[in-house]
Amino acid sequence: MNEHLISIILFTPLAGLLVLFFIPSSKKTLIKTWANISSLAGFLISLLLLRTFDKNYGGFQFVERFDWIPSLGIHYYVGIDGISLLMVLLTTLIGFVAILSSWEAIDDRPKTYYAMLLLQQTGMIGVFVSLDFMLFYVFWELVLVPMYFLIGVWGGPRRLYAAIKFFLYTLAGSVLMLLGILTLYFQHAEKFGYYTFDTSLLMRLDMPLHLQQWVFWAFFIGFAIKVPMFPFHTWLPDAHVEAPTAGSVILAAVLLKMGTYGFIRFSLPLLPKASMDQTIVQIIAVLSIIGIIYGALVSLVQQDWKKLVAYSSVSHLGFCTLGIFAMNPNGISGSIIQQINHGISTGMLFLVVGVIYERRHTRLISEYGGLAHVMPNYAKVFAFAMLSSAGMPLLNGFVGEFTILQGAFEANRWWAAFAVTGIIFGAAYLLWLYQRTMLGQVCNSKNLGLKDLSLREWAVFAPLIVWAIWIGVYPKPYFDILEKPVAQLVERVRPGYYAGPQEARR
Amino acid sequence: MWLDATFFYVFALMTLAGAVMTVTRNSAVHSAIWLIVSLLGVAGLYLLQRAEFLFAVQIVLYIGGIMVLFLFVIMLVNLDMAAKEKQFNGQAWVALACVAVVGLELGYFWMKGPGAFKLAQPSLPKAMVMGGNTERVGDVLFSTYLLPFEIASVLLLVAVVGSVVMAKKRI
Amino acid sequence: MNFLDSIWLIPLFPLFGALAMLLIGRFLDPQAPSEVAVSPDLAGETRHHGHHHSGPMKFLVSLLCPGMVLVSFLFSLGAVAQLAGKAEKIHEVVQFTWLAGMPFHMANGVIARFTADWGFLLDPLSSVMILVVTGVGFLIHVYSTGYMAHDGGYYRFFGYLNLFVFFMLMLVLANNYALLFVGWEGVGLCSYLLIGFYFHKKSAGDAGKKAFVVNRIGDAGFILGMLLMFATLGSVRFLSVNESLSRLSPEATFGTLSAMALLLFIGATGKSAQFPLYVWLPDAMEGPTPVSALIHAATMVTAGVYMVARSNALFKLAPETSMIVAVVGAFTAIFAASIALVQNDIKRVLAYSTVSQLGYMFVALGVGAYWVAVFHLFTHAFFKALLFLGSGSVIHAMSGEQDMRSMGALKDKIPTTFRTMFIASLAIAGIPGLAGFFSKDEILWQAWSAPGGSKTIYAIGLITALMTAFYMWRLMFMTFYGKPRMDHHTAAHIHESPAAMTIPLSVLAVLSIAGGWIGVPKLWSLFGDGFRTFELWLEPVFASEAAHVVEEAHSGTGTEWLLMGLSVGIAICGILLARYMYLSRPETADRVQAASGPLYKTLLNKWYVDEIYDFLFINGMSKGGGRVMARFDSLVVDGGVNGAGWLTRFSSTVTMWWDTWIVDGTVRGSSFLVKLASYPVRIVQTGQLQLYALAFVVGIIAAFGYFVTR
Amino acid sequence: MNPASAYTSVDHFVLLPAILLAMFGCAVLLCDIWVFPAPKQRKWLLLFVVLGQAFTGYALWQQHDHLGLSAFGGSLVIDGFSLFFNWIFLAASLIVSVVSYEYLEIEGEHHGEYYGLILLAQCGMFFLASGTDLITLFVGLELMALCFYVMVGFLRGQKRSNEAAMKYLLLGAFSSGFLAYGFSVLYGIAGSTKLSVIAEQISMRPLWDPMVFLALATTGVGLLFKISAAPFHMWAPDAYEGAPTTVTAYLAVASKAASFAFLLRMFLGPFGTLRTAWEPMLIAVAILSLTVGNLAAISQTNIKRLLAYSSVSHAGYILLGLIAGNDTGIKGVAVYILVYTFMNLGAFLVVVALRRKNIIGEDIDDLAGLMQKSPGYAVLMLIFLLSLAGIPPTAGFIGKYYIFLSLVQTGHYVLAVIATLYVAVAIYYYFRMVRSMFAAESAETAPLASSFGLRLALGVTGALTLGIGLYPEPFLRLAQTSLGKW
Amino acid sequence: MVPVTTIHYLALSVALLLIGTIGVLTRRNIVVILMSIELILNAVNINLIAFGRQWENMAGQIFAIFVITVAVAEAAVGLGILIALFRNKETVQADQIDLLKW
Repeated sequence: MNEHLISIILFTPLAGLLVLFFIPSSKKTLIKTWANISSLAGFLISLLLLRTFDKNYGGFQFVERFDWIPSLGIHYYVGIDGISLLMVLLTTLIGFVAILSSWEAIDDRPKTYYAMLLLQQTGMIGVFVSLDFMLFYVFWELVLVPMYFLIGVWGGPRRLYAAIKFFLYTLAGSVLMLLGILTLYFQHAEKFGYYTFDTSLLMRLDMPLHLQQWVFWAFFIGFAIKVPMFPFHTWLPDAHVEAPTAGSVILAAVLLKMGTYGFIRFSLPLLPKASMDQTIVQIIAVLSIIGIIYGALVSLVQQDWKKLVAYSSVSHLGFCTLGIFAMNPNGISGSIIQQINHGISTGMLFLVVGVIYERRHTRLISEYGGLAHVMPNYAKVFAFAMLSSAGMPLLNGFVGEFTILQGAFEANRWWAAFAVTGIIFGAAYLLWLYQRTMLGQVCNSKNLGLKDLSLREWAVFAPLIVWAIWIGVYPKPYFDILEKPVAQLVERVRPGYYAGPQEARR
Repeated sequence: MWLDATFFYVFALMTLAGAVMTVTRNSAVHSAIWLIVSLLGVAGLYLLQRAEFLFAVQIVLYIGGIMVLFLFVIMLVNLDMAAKEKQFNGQAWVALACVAVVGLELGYFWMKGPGAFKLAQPSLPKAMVMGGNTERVGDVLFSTYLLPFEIASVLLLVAVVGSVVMAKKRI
Repeated sequence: MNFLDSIWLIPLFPLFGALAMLLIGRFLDPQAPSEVAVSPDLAGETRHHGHHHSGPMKFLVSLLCPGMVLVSFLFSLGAVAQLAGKAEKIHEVVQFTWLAGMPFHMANGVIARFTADWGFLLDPLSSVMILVVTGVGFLIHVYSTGYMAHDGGYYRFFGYLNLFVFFMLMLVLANNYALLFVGWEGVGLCSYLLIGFYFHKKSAGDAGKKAFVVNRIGDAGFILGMLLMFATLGSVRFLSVNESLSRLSPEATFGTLSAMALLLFIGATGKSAQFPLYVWLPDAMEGPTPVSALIHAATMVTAGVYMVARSNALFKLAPETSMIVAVVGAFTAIFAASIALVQNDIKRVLAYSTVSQLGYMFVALGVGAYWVAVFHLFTHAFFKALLFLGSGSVIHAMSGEQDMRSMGALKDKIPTTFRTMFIASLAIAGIPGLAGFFSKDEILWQAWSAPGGSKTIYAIGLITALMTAFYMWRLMFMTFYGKPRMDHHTAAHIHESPAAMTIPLSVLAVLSIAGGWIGVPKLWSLFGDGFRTFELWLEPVFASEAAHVVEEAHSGTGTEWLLMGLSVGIAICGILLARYMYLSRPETADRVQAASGPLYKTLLNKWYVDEIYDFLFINGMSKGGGRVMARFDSLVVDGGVNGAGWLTRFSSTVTMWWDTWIVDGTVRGSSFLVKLASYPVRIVQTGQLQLYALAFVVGIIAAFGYFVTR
Repeated sequence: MNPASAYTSVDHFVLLPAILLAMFGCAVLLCDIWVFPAPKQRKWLLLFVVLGQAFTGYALWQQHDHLGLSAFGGSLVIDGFSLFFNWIFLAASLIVSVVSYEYLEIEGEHHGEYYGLILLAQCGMFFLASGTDLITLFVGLELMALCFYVMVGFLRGQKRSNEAAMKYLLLGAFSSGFLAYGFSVLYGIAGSTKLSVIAEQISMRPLWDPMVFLALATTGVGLLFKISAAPFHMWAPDAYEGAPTTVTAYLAVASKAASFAFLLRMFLGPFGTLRTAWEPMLIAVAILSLTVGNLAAISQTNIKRLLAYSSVSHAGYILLGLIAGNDTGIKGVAVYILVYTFMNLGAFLVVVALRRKNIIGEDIDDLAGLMQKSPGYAVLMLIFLLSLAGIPPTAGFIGKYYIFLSLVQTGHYVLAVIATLYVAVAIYYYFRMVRSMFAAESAETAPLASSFGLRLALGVTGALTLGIGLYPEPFLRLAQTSLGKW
Repeated sequence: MVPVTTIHYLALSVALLLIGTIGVLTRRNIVVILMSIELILNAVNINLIAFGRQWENMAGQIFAIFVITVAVAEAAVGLGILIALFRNKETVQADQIDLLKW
């Protein structure tokens, strides 16, 4: 059980998918039920990881390693450390939530729809657990396809444009990334005489700086497009706006994290010199800060509810990347926590949009107003999501942002100074959105008869709410889980960081 | 010696003139006739090169066979209206230019290394010590080149079947 | 029982109340606000229209929520009593580690971890605060049961109110800046919720948002200050901060400390509505009056004062920052007071007066008289809360009318309200014997005498005092005296408020009188130390003050008497002037207005501050011209965020433009180009087989040519 | 007479597959006339074909143990190379003939000759794969070509088919004229038609010898024409579009593979020493093919034509492998050809399925709504298209991967980047199809053609396309053994 | 007068090749195009024979025989297709068959 736990988690959705194939398309309820069951099962199984996960051990756990294509040095090599553990849990939970959320929303070709969701689930988990670079790449690409369809088939009016844009953007990036990977691959072959994609082996070769920079930029493009960082972000709003609710939830909550995760798992440890290269760090930090402010500003003028949330993720992800390239324990761990938080809160925000979209089939903010009168519970949930996203203390958002700010402050005080403005704007656009949609009078008669949250929708929100509060009030366990892996990472990038006089007092 | 040369030039002239005519005549029939001329010239060259068997083949198979086939087709698809239309397509001049360029390039090749092309002096006929040309051809054809010979048979079969399939109204 | 170790319970009671309300409240108080909010013509105050029958369940609500606050008040009393009994007046309780950061390289290269406990600190300062918060809070809760009785969302109101008390207690009880920040943000949130309580009113929503966002600007400063503090001192826990500050040689980290202090002060200006971030407070009056009383007079707005007082050790080491604090405070005081002179909305007068009183407190902080600041905070909590509640009662009686010009001659109709407000006005005006006198006069004296102080600041303070007396009594005369100016319909309605409202008024009135007597000036030596409890009580917190007190003893007592007299005189002048202009010779008021036309208008329009923003928004833009601008203009008219709003709008519009046209454009463009490129390639394929053959030949030419040109 | 004349058992053993193919070909033709003339009985002809392939397969299997055997005085050999390709031919023609049955019925041009021609064409391919003598190769090539001329024009009633056949024939003959000219020059150089002799003769001459170069250029051009590499590709789109879809599939897969076998024989054999001379030419051709193929495909509306252009670009990719020329590269070529065979066949088979009574079903719009109509086909098509685009975990990725690998190994970074960029372009047009399959609504609701043969074929191709992608190890070994020797 | 060497033959064959090419490229009449192709193949044959004479082995002649065979076969099939085409399109002009393009 335990030694194959990762594989089990990885392939549970796939198994569900296989069974799904044998359910006739006509039995829609059965299909939905089954999809929900299998995703829930996936989540529950992933919880088993916590039982035996040893947070005092920095290396990878639950490791499985078999030859896959030996002649190319490709292995089926999976395992998790604290970082991937959190990511996997996030993925499984969000996957379940997303599937549950689309019970009523999707009635057109549900079989294919859920098949896509499950396939995507496997892909995403795969990205987070694979330690072989080619395996990683395969999963990375695998994720694209279902998302392409989710957007392109079940999406909004401009879905095709959005889908193709999403696909081309990310694909272009990942192809460049592949070149980078291959470079490492060859370097390793030159140095050690045999080809391998095993990251733990690739770790051994320290390439000259210029080469590292080259590879770093190749990776950077791939990851930055996924994140998305500032100049590469324009696929995001379109994709989000056009995607079905579940699609945007997964996109925001998990897919974007693949990019940041890529930075943490591959760019930094594999290319330590380049990662510490000042020009690179400066550029990325500046891009991140631009992203933070820019995303917030643009959200401020959005007329489309979903687009606003989409741009807000640009801003939030800016925090994450900034934290990573602060290159110190606080920055990195904060970034990881913030990724989880963003998954939770932005996921909730998109679900909130989805709930109203199901009822009214429009996302224009101007269409709404005074919903708090009609749907008080809905308003409460939205308020909660908004606050957690705006970084209200005692909710998850604050913990992440604050830790990142620590990191940024340590690295360069001005970064922190600029990043903080993001918090201000964050409050601004979210509150304004809230005011325009929830507060005021119900001036649109269409909104009068709207039903409040149904039990299922409560079930969708509940786990996220609980999680948000937990992280906000008692984040220590998460930091404990991250302590060791982050320490290793920092030690690799900045050897001797941990040496030096310790401050005793609290 | 000079006789050889004279014959060569005569046949060469035949060949080229025939070829040019073939390409330039309006009516397909005339082209066919001129083609025959050109082919005869080639046949003559075979003779000069001591390839009597090929000479025979050329006369019989080409001029006998193919030309009949051509003329046959020409009759079948009546070409008189085709003969009235203009004979050269729009790209004729471009094409000529291109071919000229090819010619020039080949000429350059020649300039480049005439040595490369002259392999050995034309050796005098070895007084046909070992039987006539035809025998030798037959010999080699059925021993060393048996395989291509067999393939050729299949090839011809395909040609037959193919032309039938294509030309016959209903199979 | 041991209250000291269970201080962590104190915030939890209100929290419990709040959760109860927000989760199951709707079932206790089944009232769907929707029907009041749908139709625009009911846009006004719903209080009079919300046809709402109170039930037993509702009674439960009005029992539970004030009860919770009462409980924590009693707990606080107990705790404070026990603290008083202790030898060293400080007690810390730590629940668990809340924020546990990773290793961090401090400025001096030492590695520290940012740890913030879920821990509580009870010392004289925080004990004063919790008593004020819970005590006044409780009274206002009681008052609200009467005031909000007919409102929709009764349970919601009390839920928010309790939540506020919870966060406020977190703020004052926290043992480190991070946890303080929790309360800090929390109260901001609650004020947002409560200001926007009548959320069907657009203005309410705007005001709430404005409050929150402006506060956020301050908070940004606060966060940075906190980070800087951690980076230099390696901790954000009050005790260790003070301790390491004492270890620190000021010269060593000179600039850093003042920067730190300044950043924290920026936070304070946001929360305590100091210039230039005061703009949100007047608008905040959109909230129900009890809210204005509790949050925007008594407690929340004083959080900034508390925080600065809390960081006194730091501010002492940063003299120039303290100077800035004093100046800002003084300026705010007179600036706000001047606006208050001419306002006609009763609540706005009080709002601006609050701003100016806060200014006083910051003056005190700036000159280094921390205990005085806290003292004024203490007294101000009483009389300003009283004033607000009183005005609430007036508005209640006037069935929602807030404009003083249509009031008058109410003193017989609503006697209790009148008497209590009378006392409060005397107190704020600084008539000797009432709470306000002691604190304010002490501030003025400190401004004069303290090393950090200066004569100018004193002068400003004095003028402000005059203005204060004037506008307060202008309010009184316009409201309660003269002849009635309201229409008959309202006139018929006027009635004294229910006991639930009047009793708190009376209690607060008593406090406004008695509150001051625990801090009489050192000058009145005949009273003995018993009457200077407040200063002595706070001594351990602002320990180093002792030195200054000593040194201040030998500056002439004569002067102090003189100044005291002067300020009293000033106060009385103000009152008389008001009486003259608004009671005995009402027409003079108009003449004065006419005489000082532009000045008057300027004041009436609050120095055009909001107009300046508007100018930046609209005129500037429309003059700036251009479609982008026009679009953005409309956005602004929609009511954007204030402050750097126009910049925000501008840049965001530009970025949007950049986004859609440049970045996105390149993407589309490239795909378009690719499509375009496909046509020339296709066009070659004309279907002319001889063209194909030609291409073939061209290929050959190329191949040969490659050889030729080689 | 001289010993060469004896037709030895070795000769027989080596030649056996070809003999079987020819025999069964003739048998089919004869039976069509005399034994099973009735339309009902044509299924027996199909049986004959399968039987023939079975025997051929057996013969090939026998040959696996005798690698390196050569016959007819070294004009025919058995090596991994020839066997590898022969298996591909066998698979291709088997699948095609199985599928053709129903298709031809629908087209209304169901004649026994068709099957005969398929077998004889395969016979020609056999010689291309295993011949090592100019004459053998030339005649074999023509044999294959003739069969294809006829098959392309097989729908005699349709203008498009005639036109395609006519164009293909004229251009084919024209190019083979040049090819023959090149051969004659080669003969002139070596005085023999044996590749081995030619190779050594060439290696004795100076590198830039004009005569050698003349031979190289003309031969190369002729061969590039056959593999439809730009700028000699222009026949391909027209022929592909006009031909019966099954034939298009056969043409795109088998004929191309055979031509590549021929090309490799020449460029790695006799011309092997001239790499410096031909590498730049091939680079140019490859880039041009990528450009033309991918760009032209973008705005196509006819699936067959689109696939034709894409096949041009695929030729470009394969050439890149040859250009890289190291072990990985050659291996890559083999893998790519293998993969290409199955994925391309699969794609065309779906198009075959789209052809129904009075529905042409060659337009991209005819794919519209395939997802609702018959998800099975849609998913399969998706797999094939993903593979053609080269997205993991499909077979196409492995192929492209090897090519890129070899390019980077040999330092052709620019080529690598170009190729990569064109992958993105390719994605664009492949996904136009995917999009219409999954997103658009279907115009007509007639069910797709699905004979048992078709479903079987699709199953096999689909399984292989996915299987090679997921677990390529055995196939990589196969490629290793086949082309490893170079 | 100069002795006739192989080079003369090569030159001749090149000339013939070019003429044939011109025919293929320029003539509209498909029948003539086919004839031009025959010319090209003859050029090849001339080469082969010349070289064969040069090397004094039979391979050249044999090759020539096969080239002729191929030429015949191609001509036959080509004409067959031409007939089929003519049946449907009533034309033998090369530039009139352009259904398939772009």
